[in-house]
Amino acid sequence: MSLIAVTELKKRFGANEVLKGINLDIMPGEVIAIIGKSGSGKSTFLRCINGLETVDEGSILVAGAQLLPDEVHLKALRLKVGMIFQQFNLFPHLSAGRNVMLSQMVVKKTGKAQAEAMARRQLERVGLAHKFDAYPDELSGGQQQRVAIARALAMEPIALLCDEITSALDPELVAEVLAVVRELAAEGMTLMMVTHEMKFARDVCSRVVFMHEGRVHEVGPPEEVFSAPKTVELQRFLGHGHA
Amino acid sequence: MSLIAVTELKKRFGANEVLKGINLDIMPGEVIAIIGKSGSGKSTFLRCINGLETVDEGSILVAGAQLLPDEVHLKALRLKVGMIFQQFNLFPHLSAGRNVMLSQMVVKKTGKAQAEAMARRQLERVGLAHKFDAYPDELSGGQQQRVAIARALAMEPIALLCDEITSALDPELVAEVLAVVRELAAEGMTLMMVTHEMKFARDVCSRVVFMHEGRVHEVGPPEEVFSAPKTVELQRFLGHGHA
Amino acid sequence: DALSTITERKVLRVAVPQDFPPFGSVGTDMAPQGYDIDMAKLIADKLGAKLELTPVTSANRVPFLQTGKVDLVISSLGKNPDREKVIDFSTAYAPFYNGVFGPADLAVKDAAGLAGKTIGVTRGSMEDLELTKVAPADATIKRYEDNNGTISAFLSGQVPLVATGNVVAAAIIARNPPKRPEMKFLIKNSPCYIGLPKGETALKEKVDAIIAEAKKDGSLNKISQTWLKSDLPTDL
Amino acid sequence: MIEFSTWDILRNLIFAARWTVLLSLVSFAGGGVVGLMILFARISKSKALRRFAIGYIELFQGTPLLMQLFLAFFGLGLLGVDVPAWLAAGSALILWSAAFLAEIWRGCVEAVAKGQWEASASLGMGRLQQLRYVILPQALRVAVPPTVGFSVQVIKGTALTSIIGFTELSKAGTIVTNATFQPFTVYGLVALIYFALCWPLSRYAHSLERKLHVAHRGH
Amino acid sequence: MAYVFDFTWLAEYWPLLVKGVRITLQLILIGGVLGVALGIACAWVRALGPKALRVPVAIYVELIRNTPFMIQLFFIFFGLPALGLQMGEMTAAYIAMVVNLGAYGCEIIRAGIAATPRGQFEAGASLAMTPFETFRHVVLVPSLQRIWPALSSQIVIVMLGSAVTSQIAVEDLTFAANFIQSRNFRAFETYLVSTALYLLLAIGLRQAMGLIGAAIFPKRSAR
Ligand SMILES: Nc1ncnc2c1ncn2[C@@H]1O[C@H](COP(=O)(O)OP(=O)(O)OP(=O)(O)O)[C@@H](O)[C@H]1O
Ligand SMILES: Nc1ncnc2c1ncn2[C@@H]1O[C@H](COP(=O)(O)OP(=O)(O)OP(=O)(O)O)[C@@H](O)[C@H]1O
Ligand SMILES: [Mg+2]
Ligand SMILES: [Mg+2]
Repeated sequence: MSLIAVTELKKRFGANEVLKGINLDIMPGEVIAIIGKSGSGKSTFLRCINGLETVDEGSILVAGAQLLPDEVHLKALRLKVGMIFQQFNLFPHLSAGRNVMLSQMVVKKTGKAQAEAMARRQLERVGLAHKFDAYPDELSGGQQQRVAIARALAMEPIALLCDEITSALDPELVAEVLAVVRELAAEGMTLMMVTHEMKFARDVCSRVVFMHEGRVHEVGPPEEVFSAPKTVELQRFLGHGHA
Repeated sequence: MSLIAVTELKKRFGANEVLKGINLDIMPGEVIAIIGKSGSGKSTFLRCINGLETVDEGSILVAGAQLLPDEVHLKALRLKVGMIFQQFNLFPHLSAGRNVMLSQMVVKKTGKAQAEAMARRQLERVGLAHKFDAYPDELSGGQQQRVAIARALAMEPIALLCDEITSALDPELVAEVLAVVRELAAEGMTLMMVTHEMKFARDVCSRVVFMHEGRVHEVGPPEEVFSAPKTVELQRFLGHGHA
Repeated sequence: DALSTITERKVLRVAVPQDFPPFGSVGTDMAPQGYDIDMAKLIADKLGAKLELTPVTSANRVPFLQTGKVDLVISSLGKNPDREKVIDFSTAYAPFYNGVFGPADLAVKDAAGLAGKTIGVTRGSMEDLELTKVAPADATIKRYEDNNGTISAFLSGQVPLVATGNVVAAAIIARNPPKRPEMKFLIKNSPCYIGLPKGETALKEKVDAIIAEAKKDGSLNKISQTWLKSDLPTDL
Repeated sequence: MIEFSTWDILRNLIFAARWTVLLSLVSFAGGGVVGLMILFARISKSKALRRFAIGYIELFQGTPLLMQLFLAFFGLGLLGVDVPAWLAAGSALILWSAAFLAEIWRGCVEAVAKGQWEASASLGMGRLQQLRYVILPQALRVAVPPTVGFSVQVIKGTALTSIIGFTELSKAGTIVTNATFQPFTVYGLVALIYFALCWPLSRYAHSLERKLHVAHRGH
Repeated sequence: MAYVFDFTWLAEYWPLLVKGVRITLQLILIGGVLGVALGIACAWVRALGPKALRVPVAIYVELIRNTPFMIQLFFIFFGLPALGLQMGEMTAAYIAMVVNLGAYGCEIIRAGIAATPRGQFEAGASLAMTPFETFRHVVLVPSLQRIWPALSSQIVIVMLGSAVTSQIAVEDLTFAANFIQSRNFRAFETYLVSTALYLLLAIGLRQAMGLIGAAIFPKRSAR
């Protein structure tokens, strides 16, 4: 059974229809790369799955449960699906460790000792155990993003959504974040990531989704999509892309 | 007789001696390019000539008159020497035409009709007659800089100081501004310009001044300076410069 | 009813002036003192209640009573038909003559003489109501929020004339002020009454009885002696 | 008759200033609590609550504090609520401060990056949890200087309560003026006492603001 | 307690309210214009003016901003006559409002000037304008535009604060309300009506400031 099932998803901002009917099924353990031009709706798609945007039409099922816009359903959803942002969005007033502990304690009512143990474990996992007490502004961009990943992982989600998580990083820091993601993929985490790193997508992803003007224009395994793009739009996109 | 004569000019900011004794004579109609590393004092030099910085030691004569820091002398100087800045510094609350008219009316007490005629003439000269009523934020960077040139020209200066006037422009807009400067040079305007555009300097300038650590390190016609730099500093500067 | 409430709670809340010597003003310790305060003490004594004083201004003393913030207004309150519509009055407890006052060198003999002049008065006071009636059209009436304002305006020369009580003027003169108010003419003889909430008959009867007794046994005359330096007029 | 020495005047004024301070403290603290509730309403997801908060703020910022005091004092009394002067003064000042504080704090909440809302939402926090643990701690930092600055307005606002008969510093000023016939001295002293209360707060707010700016730049 | 609202007095007293509104408007019009002018002058002194004047202006601004308007008003009206400075209540009210708005306006406008890019001053200077000419023709308008919303709010605050002038017998809207309630004994209704009038005045004033702003500042394109 698919873990995330998106059916005829539509989303409008005012008169502007940004998602025009998206269909996509994602199996547990799949690693999906979403590519496409700026403005094609990639971020909006991810944000819909995480309930950050309300859906106008269509349905999203996560682990069999329908996404509904009330607080109870949203909370249930977000416990299953974590999200990581381009701008890291660490909480600047909390240390790295506290960033990872906070939502466990607040949302899941985990005890402090247990939350702290989990935080240390997850920071360890992203290679930042020694930065437990550092504040976000004492960390490099790459480190901040890895804390953000740890923070999402601490909620033990069954899938992670990543929206251009390396785009705000200086080139020399991209690799350290991608290494963490690669690790996660290898461990079997279900991942949906918007990315411009075509080489990474090719190496790590099980499927590539090409979005164009609010639609899923082409889907397929990376070898197919990158080597033999069927539509002219994808060809054009890859032509001046980074592949 | 030289139009601008700078003798043993020294300028300190606190303990930091930025200009360490500059000597330079500029003849009417000369076009001088000033080049040098960041921090070598190029801007400070120009700003001293325009009286935007007070001079600590040495003298500056413009058309035979001494530069003194009182309001009367400064005004007389600035009527003779115009300045154009990297950041355009157009007045955002006035239309292009009004930008050009303002100082004529305020400083020279020119009548409105006459000032407007002059403004139209100068905007025409920089190719922007049709933008008379446009506000600065409706203009591209290149257009804004051309308005700034027209504004300086409307005061009928005998020399123009230009401090990296194309550095804040997108590459495709640089040419349109340089074309205007080239025109001015051809018409015989005395110009002193700090620039990174080595090709332009080579084509248009009569002399190139290389500044280094607050001193004029080398001076000469462009062919000499660019093709046969004498000092190792200039060689090194041109080596990783844009020449 | 109000009377039994007072006797039960054993507290009498009275609105008194604090800007209107000799009826009410403050000493160097800021405690209220004056004719009205002594009157309030007398009534509280007779009712066997603890006295709670609330300083009020001329303009807001009636609302204080209307809104039940106090049980009685003993604040050199004059009686007129408008006021009688909204509150009740006891019998008179103090004499009061409204007049127009000004410096000696200003010649004004009657209401007509106010033409073209500026007169200060406390808004909502009896003087205000009466002066508004008698003053000629081209007289300017400046109305201040409270007696503090009126008196300050006169003393600081902001108005050449004020309408106020004779005793008030006398109290001002007694303090040797920069400007001495002299009586120019009498506006109205308007004795002071205690204001009561509308329809509280029992309370009114009780207060009237206390006043009558105080007149008879000379205790009211003693208050008058203290603050007005004269005996109570016989017509009160 | 009684004579006031300058010392008597000053002594009485300072004594009355106690009430100014007390009333200011009560109004500021109460205004903070009510203001926080208005703030929550103002940034709530419910349109009705937001409307209410906007109306509330518009009402209290768009009418004179003096009128609000009159209404609280006389109005509530007529509606059957017995309001002593101190209560009317206190509650009017609380409601008034709340409107201003809510608006000041809204600016601070909006200064927190939108990403913070989204990140905390995607971690499963509810709206109140987001506010409590993520947004307010960050908003607080920028909120302190303007809040301290506003406390000066509250102190000055208490002067108006003299008009409904609350004997604080200003009222004491008018009373003493009338007992001494020295308005210049008395109001001069009153002004100085207010200044002594307000100026340190103003300076403090100012220095806090500067520190914040420096911290921001160093970021 | 069933309180019965009664607005019949409006029939008799509305001309007084109208007069009150007129005086309040008059106060804020004159006080506003002169106050902003004073604010601009003081802001210029504090930001760019002669050093000798800066300290006195700073003291003035701090004194006014840290004392209540009512006390300023009383000081001017009741206190200054002791120094031989006698004036009518309208004059005193105008002065108090101008002096008050001048101080607040000074700080607001100064912030606008401080936000002016240095290049604007330099461009003015290099076009041979004197510092004052640069301020007047180059710096002032964009500075005002920057702080126009804050200045508008302050003017509304000063307008609402003018209610206090009723204390010195200025016959403004609050005076009208107080006067009426001392005759009709309908305090609640009277204050309700006048409060509503103030609200309308405040909304109208803010609207007017918006229109003035739109008229004196060039509209910016969307860029
Ligand atoms: N909150 C919003 N309100 C209105 N329009 C929006 C909003 N968010 C996104 N849009 C519009 O939706 C469209 C798709 O935006 P989206 O951010 O999903 O694109 P994207 O594929 O992620 O682009 P990029 O690669 O630049 O991030 C764009 O036209 C954008 O302007
Ligand atoms: N207002 C000032 N106060 C203190 N130091 C200054 C000031 N202006 C310039 N300096 C210092 O003077 C030195 C020379 O600066 P200047 O701007 O003249 O260099 P430049 O050659 O124009 O460099 P660039 O190519 O970066 O514009 C630098 O070290 C700079 O830090
Ligand atoms: Mg995006
Ligand atoms: Mg430079």
